[in-house]
Amino acid sequence: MKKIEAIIRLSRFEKVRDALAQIDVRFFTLKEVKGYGLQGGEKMMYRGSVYDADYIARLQLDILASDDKVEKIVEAIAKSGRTGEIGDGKITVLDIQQVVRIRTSETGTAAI
Amino acid sequence: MKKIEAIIRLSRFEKVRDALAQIDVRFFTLKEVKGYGLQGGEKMMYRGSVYDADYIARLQLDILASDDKVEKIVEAIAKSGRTGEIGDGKITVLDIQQVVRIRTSETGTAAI
Amino acid sequence: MKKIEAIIRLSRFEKVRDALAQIDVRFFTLKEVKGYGLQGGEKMMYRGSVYDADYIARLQLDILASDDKVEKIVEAIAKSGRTGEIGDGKITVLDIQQVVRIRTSETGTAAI
Amino acid sequence: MNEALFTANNLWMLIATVFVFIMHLGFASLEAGLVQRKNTVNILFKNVMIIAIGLLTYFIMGFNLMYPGMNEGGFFGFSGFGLSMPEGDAGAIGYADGHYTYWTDFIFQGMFAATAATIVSGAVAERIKLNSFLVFATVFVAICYPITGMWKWGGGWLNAAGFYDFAGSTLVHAVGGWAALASILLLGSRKGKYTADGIKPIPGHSMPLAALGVFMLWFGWFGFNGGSVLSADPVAVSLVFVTTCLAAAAGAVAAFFTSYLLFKSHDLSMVLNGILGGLVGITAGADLMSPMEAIIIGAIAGVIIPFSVITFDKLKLDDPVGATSVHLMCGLWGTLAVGIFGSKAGLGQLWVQLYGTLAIGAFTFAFAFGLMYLLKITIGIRVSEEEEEKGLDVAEHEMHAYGESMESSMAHYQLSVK
Amino acid sequence: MNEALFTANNLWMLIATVFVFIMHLGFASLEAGLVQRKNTVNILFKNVMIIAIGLLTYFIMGFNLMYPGMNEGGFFGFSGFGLSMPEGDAGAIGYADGHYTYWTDFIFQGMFAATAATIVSGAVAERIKLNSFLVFATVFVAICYPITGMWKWGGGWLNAAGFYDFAGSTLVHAVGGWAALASILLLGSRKGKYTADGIKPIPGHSMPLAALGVFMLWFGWFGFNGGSVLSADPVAVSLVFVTTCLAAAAGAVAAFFTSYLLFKSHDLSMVLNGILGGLVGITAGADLMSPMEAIIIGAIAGVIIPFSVITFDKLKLDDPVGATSVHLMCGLWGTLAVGIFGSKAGLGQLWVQLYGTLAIGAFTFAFAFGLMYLLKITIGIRVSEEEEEKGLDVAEHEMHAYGESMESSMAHYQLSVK
Amino acid sequence: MNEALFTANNLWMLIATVFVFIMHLGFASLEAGLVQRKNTVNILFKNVMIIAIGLLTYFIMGFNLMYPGMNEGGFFGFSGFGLSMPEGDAGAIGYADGHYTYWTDFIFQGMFAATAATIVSGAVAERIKLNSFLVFATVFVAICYPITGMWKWGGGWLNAAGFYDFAGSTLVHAVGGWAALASILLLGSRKGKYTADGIKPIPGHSMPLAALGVFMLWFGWFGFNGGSVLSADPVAVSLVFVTTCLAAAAGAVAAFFTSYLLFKSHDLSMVLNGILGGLVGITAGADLMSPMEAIIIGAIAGVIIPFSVITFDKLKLDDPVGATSVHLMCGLWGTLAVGIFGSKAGLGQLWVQLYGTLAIGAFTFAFAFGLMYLLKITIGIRVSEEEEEKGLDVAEHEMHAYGESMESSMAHYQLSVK
Ligand SMILES: Nc1ncnc2c1ncn2[C@@H]1O[C@H](COP(=O)(O)OP(=O)(O)O)[C@@H](O)[C@H]1O
Ligand SMILES: Nc1ncnc2c1ncn2[C@@H]1O[C@H](COP(=O)(O)OP(=O)(O)O)[C@@H](O)[C@H]1O
Ligand SMILES: Nc1ncnc2c1ncn2[C@@H]1O[C@H](COP(=O)(O)OP(=O)(O)O)[C@@H](O)[C@H]1O
Repeated sequence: MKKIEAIIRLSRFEKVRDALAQIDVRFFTLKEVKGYGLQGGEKMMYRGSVYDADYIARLQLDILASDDKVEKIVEAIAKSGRTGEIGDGKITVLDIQQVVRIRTSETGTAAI
Repeated sequence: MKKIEAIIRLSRFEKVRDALAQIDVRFFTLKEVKGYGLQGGEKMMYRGSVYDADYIARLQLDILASDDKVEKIVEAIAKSGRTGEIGDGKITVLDIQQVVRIRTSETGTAAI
Repeated sequence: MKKIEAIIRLSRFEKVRDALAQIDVRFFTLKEVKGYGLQGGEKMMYRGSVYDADYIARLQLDILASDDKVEKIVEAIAKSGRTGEIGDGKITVLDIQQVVRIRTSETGTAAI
Repeated sequence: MNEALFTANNLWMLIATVFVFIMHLGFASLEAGLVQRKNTVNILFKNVMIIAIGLLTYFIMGFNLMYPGMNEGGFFGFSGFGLSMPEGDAGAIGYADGHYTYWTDFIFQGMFAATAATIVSGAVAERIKLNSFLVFATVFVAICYPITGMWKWGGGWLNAAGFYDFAGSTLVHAVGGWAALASILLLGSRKGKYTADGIKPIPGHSMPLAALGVFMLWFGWFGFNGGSVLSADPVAVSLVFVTTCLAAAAGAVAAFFTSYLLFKSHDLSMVLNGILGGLVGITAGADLMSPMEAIIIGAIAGVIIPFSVITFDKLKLDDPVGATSVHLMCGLWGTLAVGIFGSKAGLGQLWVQLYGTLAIGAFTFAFAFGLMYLLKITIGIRVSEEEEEKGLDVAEHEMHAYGESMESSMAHYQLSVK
Repeated sequence: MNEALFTANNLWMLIATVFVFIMHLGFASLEAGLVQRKNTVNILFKNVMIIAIGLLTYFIMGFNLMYPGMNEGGFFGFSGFGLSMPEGDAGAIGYADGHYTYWTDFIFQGMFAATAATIVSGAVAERIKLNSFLVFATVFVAICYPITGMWKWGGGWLNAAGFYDFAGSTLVHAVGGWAALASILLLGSRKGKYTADGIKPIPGHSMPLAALGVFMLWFGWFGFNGGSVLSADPVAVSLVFVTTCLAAAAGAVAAFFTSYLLFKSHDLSMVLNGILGGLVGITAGADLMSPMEAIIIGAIAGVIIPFSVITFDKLKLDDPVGATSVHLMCGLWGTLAVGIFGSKAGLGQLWVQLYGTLAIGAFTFAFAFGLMYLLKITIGIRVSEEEEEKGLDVAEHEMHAYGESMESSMAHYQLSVK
Repeated sequence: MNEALFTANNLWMLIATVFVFIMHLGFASLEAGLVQRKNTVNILFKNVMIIAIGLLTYFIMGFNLMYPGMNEGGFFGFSGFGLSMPEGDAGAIGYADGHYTYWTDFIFQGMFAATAATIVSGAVAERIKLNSFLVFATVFVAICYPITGMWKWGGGWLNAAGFYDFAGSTLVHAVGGWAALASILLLGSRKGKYTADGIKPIPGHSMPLAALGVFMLWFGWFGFNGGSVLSADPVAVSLVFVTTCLAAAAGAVAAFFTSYLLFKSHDLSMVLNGILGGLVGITAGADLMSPMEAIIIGAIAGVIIPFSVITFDKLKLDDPVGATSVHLMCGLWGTLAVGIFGSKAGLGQLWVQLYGTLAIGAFTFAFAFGLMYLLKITIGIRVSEEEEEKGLDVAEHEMHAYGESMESSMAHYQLSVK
């Protein structure tokens, strides 16, 4: 089993969600995160001084998936999350030892 | 060493925390996350239109643990976090390469 | 490739960020998290009753890095994030299967 | 009566009405600030409905129950449903000794009426069923408040007995406080407040709302006390302004020091309650006191507040906004203070004040308890545990008080019709 | 005229001015509460600028366009730029039949003027370009509002025809509503509101701001309606207070029940709109109605609100704050109600009310549409999709409305000069 | 004196008092909005305490220091502790030429007194120790403000010299501003504001609070300036309303354009400061100016604001709310403007205005600096770095201003007694 973590733009969230729904991924966990990077943040202004918000607001989606579905999911996110401009984000895939469904104590892919 | 990530209901937080305390896990990191899934969200209403909040508020607990304690922790969470109704959440276990305690630069299980 | 997750004090954020910039890590993802642990939380007071806020606000930095840079990064964080007092936080290193840059679909270290 | 003087007097009563109106904003803001985020819409909703219900019921029957113009020295009177201005001069220029018109009388008194119910709303917040509360408030404002009001201001038996309550330490505040107490007793405390491990405070979600609410209440009190002069009499109204403000100020400072001594803390909510305590305390005798006496009365109220708050907590009487401490305890104190300080002070007066306030308290408590009990055994008064946990905003209103997202631009994505 | 009476009359008009002023706080707060977080600075900015622009343009030309003191019974008049107090008694003691001074007249009327533009700001929120809106508001307040105002209050043709609009159900509220409607039509709905899947509500970001705003508006309405008596006449002003408050209360209760029946929900924003609907509804005839009639008018307005809100939504006319429902629909209703209830009721009056309000509506709609259209084809009226998504606060003001961090101590670290 | 006229005059002074009172809400809201979340409780706490302290110290000694009724043309006078109404007609109907009563005089002046200290609280926000500030405010309001107040309003030497300050551009605003400046100098800037890399802005945490605060301040200014007529004189009060409002409006528009030209931005906080600048600017001569002159004075104040804000920043004088720009710079400007515009304009007057305001400024600055210095070397005036970082809410009050959780239902779980 794998855990897919995708960091995407806020503005692509609906597209990504729909793309995931189409390949039948309808459970995921969403986190609001801040991306620090070369892209810089919003240019802001307050009382005559310009400053930089330093970061850009991003969403992180965590998706648990069985090994065979990973590729499809990564592809779906990469496609639906893309604008082509710098700052589109990253998808990472991590290996998972175990998954347990709290409701039933099922484990393994049955729990996903 | 392992990292245990548990996504639980807000309403079970106190029970889970107490269950963890009982097996001597007293350090963990908490994140507020949103769960998207078949369970759907709250039914909401605004100015005559019904809508669905889409997600359910969830808590994610991250716990670092040495390999031998993992099973006990997973069990404790699964038991204390359970309501039996759909949406109780998931526990995942990930393998960890290294842990460093910032204060002392200790590494490995000593750092947990 | 590795994912480095560092949980640090709010007050060390700027130092850590600068230390990372110096070793040329300028992309990372920031999360606001709550640390539960023996350190306890702030002592709070409301209408005559003392209570404990239970947790301490912490920041989590997620950094993707190629294997050869991990050590340098961990060291940089450990040094810049240290105050020497209990509660300085932890750095964990996880193995990653895959990274994809959404913008270009590049994978592997090229995507970092 | 001179037309110009009549106009000036009436004008003051109308403006005082406007100031009293704003107390509803004050209560709404204060109560919203002192509850949890998840119950904010609910408390605002209740406060908005109370003013509407209060005015309508006072129009339908409250005014004529409270000022029946009959049964002088009695316990009850009712001069019929609805309102109608007396014909000719009696309604206009000659009404109330030429101090204001019939309409002015109604609207000024109507603003007071709703206040008593608002006091209850804070104390029962975060756990009462919306509909039960609204029924309670309706009946309470329509019937209970006017009856005891009639006993004194309507020329009833307590008025005949020499009981004094200038602007309502008892008739409005303690009355609201007793009803709050009865309701709390039947309702029980919020889940998780009193546990085996002790008291778990449930802090309010917005101190700015709470603080602005108190400023607004103080603002309104200029009309509440100042208007109770029932004319624009320059010396009387200005003295009332002075005593009211100094009592409020003294309440703040006394609560500051008392809560520092007791808790070693500078708790904003205590100082805010101290101001309100000072205001409630001076209300019964605002026209009788010298500035110095006003300061003493306010300061004692400010000392009462922290002690009262922790005592109610020890008794496990859960009052999220401190309404019982502010309105009931300081209302009682203010009523008694008329017998201790000022131009009416004396043992005889103190005795009347005591039995007067207790008589009104007993009636109000019994009425409120009975009514709440009736609701409890019929439609129920408490939301389910699950609803309480979710918050009344979602449970009763299916809305959130705040666009919740950390990032503004997220708000949009949280929502979509299924 | 007696000096004391003149002083009292003038005093009331000045205080009414202050109360009307506070309506701008009310609108700012209500509109801010009903938009998304990301557009909060923008809506506050617009409301702050509107009152400034409104007063200045009214000084420069609006006042003399609206009250030209010439062309009785006509369509247009203008007595020159700027202001100057008539010499001698005519400007002071003798002005307006000794009810108030020239300066009082200007400042009271000036506060009204800006209100009409404020109504528009809510309806076009979250998508209009700041500069285009400011230009629109300036021209609208400087020219359009005073012209139709002159038709009735300035002694123009509708006044001659017997059209009645006591405090501005049509002249202020419907006028603002028509301008809002014209603007919405040209502007289009917010992105994502009306989709193939149906209507996606975009909830406001702060119900406390919305509720406090409505309390403040009600507060201001005491001056808006009460001041429209144009003297401190005790019976008239106090009756207006009674009818105004009862209509507002009835509006709240009616909206409560109607929206419960329609949606099975207790939507705070509907009840708030119900109060405003009741207030707008009574405004045209606040001095003509009995309390009972006021309740009926207010209640009908409260019923109109939820139906109107869903109807506008069905027509895909996107109005984030319900300004068209409150000000346009209830403004029309209130104007017609003068022909149905109260001392002027009658078919003849109803007919005048109808064509009066339609004439004013037609002129205003055409003017606003033309002006907005001109802006659309020149500097553009709508922000880009990207700006709308980001929010106008960042796009137009480069600021956030709130320090965004969950943890207070983070705020500092989010920011650093590059 | 005619009883009705006396009543009307006194009534206006009382209502003006109420309006001035609300300025404390305005300051509390504005300052809370312009500080970081983590210092919100602290700033609210200070503002709540200031009004209480201000009224009490003014009762104890301030009033009799400021209006000693002796030493005409002198520098100092004191007619004893406490208050007591003169016997007979002198205290009531005959006091102040029959314009208002003794009590009215006290309470109106008392509301002004606290304002000066409030101005300081904004400038020193986010880093001053609570107790030191409270001691400072107490002594400052009790002694310093009344002494310079006596020089002009109490009939002292500047009054004799012909210095003019209608409602306090110097006596209240510049005085507060000088004290703020002295405090800032001793206190230093907030950590992280001025760095090697340049100025790091620390944005306020709530623009709605800031905007509502400014509306409330404007609202209060009707009483501040209007009440300074010291009677309800129809022409005088209404002219003051007109000049006050037009100056505020012009300040907003001028700040809008100036900050756009300077920064290419539409910074809400600048426009809000522009309004306040306009109000402070007109305050010294609100009764002397024509509407057009008022607009010019307000507009110049609006231009001053952005320049002043960036200049103070360049000097590394850290003022989170812009109090020095608004109250000190525009206070000076307004005082001088009396010598440039309006019925008293002339070189002679300008010279008196200049040395008058500088004399008061010098005394106030010296007093405030000395007092703050004394506190610095004794109990200390600045919180520790760690406390500043944590925020004063937690460090000084052990509370949070907001239930912090993103999800309402979390609030409960964040808290539990150990
Ligand atoms: N090395 C990294 N470690 C952690 N997060 C990263 C890393 N690189 C990018 N991110 C995250 O992804 C977001 C967007 O990726 P970025 O690299 O800026 O875009 P692109 O891939 O188009 O160049 C960043 O804001 C940051 O949150
Ligand atoms: N495949 C998944 N990937 C990521 N998160 C998931 C996944 N499945 C469930 N979750 C998270 O767990 C929460 C509850 O789990 P859910 O599967 O709905 O309950 P149950 O296991 O009782 O059926 C979801 O809201 C979501 O946050
Ligand atoms: N076993 C753990 N699992 C998850 N998070 C932990 C664990 N131990 C510590 N943390 C996180 O790190 C933070 C600080 O670490 P802590 O252990 O308290 O400091 P120190 O390492 O100096 O003793 C904690 O607040 C918590 O968020």
